[in-house]
Amino acid sequence: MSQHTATACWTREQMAQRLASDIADGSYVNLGIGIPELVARFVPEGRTLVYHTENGLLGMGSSPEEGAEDPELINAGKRYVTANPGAAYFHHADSFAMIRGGHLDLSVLGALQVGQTGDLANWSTGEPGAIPAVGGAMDLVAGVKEVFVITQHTTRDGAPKLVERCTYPLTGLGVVDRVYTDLAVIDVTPEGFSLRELAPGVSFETVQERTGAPLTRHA
Amino acid sequence: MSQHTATACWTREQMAQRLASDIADGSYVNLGIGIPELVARFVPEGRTLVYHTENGLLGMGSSPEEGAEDPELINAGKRYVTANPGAAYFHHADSFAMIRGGHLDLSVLGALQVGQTGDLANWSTGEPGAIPAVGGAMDLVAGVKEVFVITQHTTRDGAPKLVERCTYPLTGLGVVDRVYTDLAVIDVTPEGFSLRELAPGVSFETVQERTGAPLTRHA
Amino acid sequence: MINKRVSSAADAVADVSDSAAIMIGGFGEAGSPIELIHALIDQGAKDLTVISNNCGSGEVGLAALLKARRVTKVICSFPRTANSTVFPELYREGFTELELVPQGTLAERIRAGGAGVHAFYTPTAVGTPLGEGKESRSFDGREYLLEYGLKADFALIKGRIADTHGNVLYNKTARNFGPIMAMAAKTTVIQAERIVEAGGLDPEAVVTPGIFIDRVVEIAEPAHESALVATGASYP
Amino acid sequence: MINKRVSSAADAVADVSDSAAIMIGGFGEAGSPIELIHALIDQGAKDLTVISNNCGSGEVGLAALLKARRVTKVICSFPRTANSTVFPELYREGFTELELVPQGTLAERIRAGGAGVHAFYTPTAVGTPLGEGKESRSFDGREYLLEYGLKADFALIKGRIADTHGNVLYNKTARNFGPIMAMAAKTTVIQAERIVEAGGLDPEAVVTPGIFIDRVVEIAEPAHESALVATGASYP
Repeated sequence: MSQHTATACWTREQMAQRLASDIADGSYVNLGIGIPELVARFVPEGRTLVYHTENGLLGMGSSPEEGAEDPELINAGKRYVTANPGAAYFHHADSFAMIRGGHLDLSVLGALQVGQTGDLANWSTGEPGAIPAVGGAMDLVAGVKEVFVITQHTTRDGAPKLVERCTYPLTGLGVVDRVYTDLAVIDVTPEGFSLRELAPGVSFETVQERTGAPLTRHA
Repeated sequence: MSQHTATACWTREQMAQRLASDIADGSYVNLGIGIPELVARFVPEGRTLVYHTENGLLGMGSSPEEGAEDPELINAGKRYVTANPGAAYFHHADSFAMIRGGHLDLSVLGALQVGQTGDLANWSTGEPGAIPAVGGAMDLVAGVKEVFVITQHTTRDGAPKLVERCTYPLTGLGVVDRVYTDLAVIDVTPEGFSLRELAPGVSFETVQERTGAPLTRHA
Repeated sequence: MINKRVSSAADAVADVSDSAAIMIGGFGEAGSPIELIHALIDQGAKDLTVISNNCGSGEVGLAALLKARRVTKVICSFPRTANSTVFPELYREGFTELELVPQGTLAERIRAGGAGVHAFYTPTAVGTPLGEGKESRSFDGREYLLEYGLKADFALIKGRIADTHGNVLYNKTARNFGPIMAMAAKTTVIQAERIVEAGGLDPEAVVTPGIFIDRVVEIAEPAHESALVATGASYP
Repeated sequence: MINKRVSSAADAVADVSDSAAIMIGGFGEAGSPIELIHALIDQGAKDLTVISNNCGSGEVGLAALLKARRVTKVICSFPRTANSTVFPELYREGFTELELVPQGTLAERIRAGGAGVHAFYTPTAVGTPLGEGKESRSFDGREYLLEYGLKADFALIKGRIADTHGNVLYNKTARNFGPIMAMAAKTTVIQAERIVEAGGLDPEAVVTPGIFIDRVVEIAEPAHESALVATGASYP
C-alpha cells in the first residue's frame, strides 16, 4: 500500500461503491468472497439486485442478527446469511445450471492478475506445496454474462496486477469485461485495456505506470 | 385370434397376471400403454410396487372415481390417474434421469416384434405416410434395468412376433429380457429365445411353430 | 423493485417475431398454456419452430396454432394423440416439418440448453432409425449418441402459482416440461392461476426459481383442452 | 409395504467395503452428514475414494474420516477451509490423492452419473490447468471440455425430513449436493431429523423422490460441525 499513499485513490469501499453504481436494477448477481462482498452495501437506492450464492440460494440477504445464525443457511464463503422475500433454494446442479447457462447477469470476483485479453488468474499462485482449491470460480467466468473484477491495482509489493499475459494459473481465457481498482475503472476491449474512469486526483500516466500492459483512453 | 382358438391359451388378463407374479416386492415399475397397464391389477397380495409414469409422477395410483378426474393428473397414456401416499411429482428431465440412469427396476412394454437377440420394435410399422411418434419407449429400453415385453404371440394374421431379426424400425438393440405371450413365457438369452413356461395345454412344438426363430427349452 | 407481472397474455407475447423458436410446455393437455398460445395466434407471428412434446388435439391451443399455419417445424416426441388431426394434415401436405426426438432425449436436450451444456452422450436410440446419421461413440464397450442442447427464443409455460419475482409452483403432472423449458429460452413467459407478492411462496418449495422467468401473467381460470375439444371448439 | 427406515447409522453403513467410492453431501458444514460419517469411521472401511465439495474442518465428520487414514483419494472442488488442517497434511504426505474439479463441473458430473448421461461438453476450465490433458472440442467457434459422469458405491446425505419411501426434504442451503448425489450412488443413505410415514410429505414439495434413496435413518438432533470444532472435539 505504501506506493499508493502518495496518490489520492479509492478505498475498498469506494471501489465497491463505484462498481455497485454500474449494476442495473433487477440484475441477478453473484459476488465472490472478499472485496466483492462489499458491493452489496453500496447498491444505489431504488435498485434491487437479486443475489445468487452458488451453494444453492437465490435471493440471499444480509447477515443475520446475532443469535439468529443458522449453520444451514450460509453463503459460498461459508458465512451466515439470510434469505430475502422471493428467495428460492435449489441443488448444486441447478445452481450451476444458472451459472453455466448464462442466466446470471453479473459475476464480481477478485483477482491475482488480469491479462489484457481478459484472461483471469484468481485461484492459485501455483506455489509448489500449496493446496489447490478452485471452488466455483472457473464456472462463474465461463458462464455468467458479464464478469467484473474488483482488486487493488497492484500487489503489496507494487507489481502490476493488470498485465499483458497472466503468469499465474488461469481461471478462464478472455473472460473479464471490466476491472475496478483503487486507481481506475478499466474496460477490457478487443484493443486491450481501456481507461474508463480515473479515481479523483489520479492521472492517466500514474495508472499506465502501474499497469503491466498498454492502456488506452476510452473512446 | 382365430388361429389361437384351437389352443387353450392365456387371456390378456392371464398374461398380465403371469407377468405380475414375477415382479419383486418394492420394485419401481413403468408400465407402457395398453396391455402393460393391466399388470397393475394383478400384483400379488402383500407386494407393493411403485409405479412411475414418465410425465412426472412416482407413486401413481389407480383411476380416480368418476367426478374426481383432474386433467392435470394424468399418466403417459393421457388417462386420468391418482397419486398414492408417498408419491412425488417432478419435471421431465428428472423423470428421464430415473429412466436413463437405471433407477427403475422394470419396464413393461408392448411389441410389434422382438428379435432373438433382444431387439425390440414397438413404435412404428414404418408405413409410408404414417405419422411417426416415439414417446419415451427408446429411453425406457435404453435405461431401465429389466425390460419385459407383453404381447400376443403372433399378429392377427398369424405372423410370428418373435423373430430372428426385426423387420420393423427398432426401438432398441438387445434390450428385451423376457417376453410374456398368450402361449408362453420366453427368456431372451445369449443363445436366443428360451422357453421358460408354457400356457396350460400349449405344447413346446406349438410355440416353436408360431415363433420365427429357434426356441430352446429352459436350462 | 422487481415485478415481472404483465397485464395480459397479449402483452406477454407481443414481441414474438416471425421465425422464432418457441418452447411450449405441456404433456397432452396437462400443462398446456392455452391462453398464451391463443394470444400468440392473435399476435400473428409465423414461420415458427415449436418445441413441445405433442402437437395438440382438436382445434384449440397448440393444434389451433398449427392450423393457423404459423408453424413450419415441430420438434417433438409424440405428434399423434387422440383427436389430433391438424398436425397429420400439415405434415402430409409438407407444410410443417417434423424432427422426431425420443422423449427423454428431448427433455435432456432442453435441460442441456438451459444449463450451458453444449452436447452430451446418451445411450437412447442407438441402433434405431432416430439414431441414424448421428455422431456416435463407444465408451467402456457401450455405444452412445451425441445429442445437442436445445434453446429457444421464447418459452410459454403454465404454472399454478407464481410470485412477482417469477418463482413458480406447478400443478401435479402439469409440471412436466415447464421447469426445463423455463431454463432454455431467452424469454420465458408463465401463465399462472394466481400471482402473489415476493415472500408469498415457501423458498424450499419453489420449483422454478425466478431467475429463469421473465414475465408472469395471471390467468385465473385457464381452459382445459379436453373440455374445449369435447364442445367442438376451435380457435379463433 | 415399503419401508426404507433402518434403525441406526451403524446399520446404514454396515456394508461399505474397502476401496468403495463414497459421495458425501454438504457444502462446508451445511448438509454434512456427520453422524453417518462417524458411523463409517467406526465401521472401518478403508482405501476409500471420497467425492465431496470440501474436505471437512477440525477433527470431526469428514476431517475425522480423513484423519483416520481411511481415504486415499478425494474428488472435490475446495479442499481448503477455515480450520482445515487434516487434508493438507495427508496430501503433502502423499497419503491422500486429490482430483480437483471445478465446483460446477463436479455437480454436473454427479448429475450426469445419476442421469445416465455418460459424458458432456462444458465450457468451464477451458484454457486452464484443470483443463490440461482433457479432451476438448470446438462447437460453433467455442471450445468445450469433455467431462465424464461420476458414480459412487454409496452416498451419505443429510436431509431434514424423509418418509418411509425415501422421499426427502432438505433444509435451506444444506440441500446443496444431496439431491444429485442421491441419484449417482448404488446405495444412498439419508440421515434425517424426522422420518414420517408415506403420505406425510406434500408430493409437490418433495425434492428427492424415494426411488433414489435406499436407506433412511433418523438422527433427531444432528451435531453441527462448527459447534463441535469450536469445542475442540475430535472423533472418535
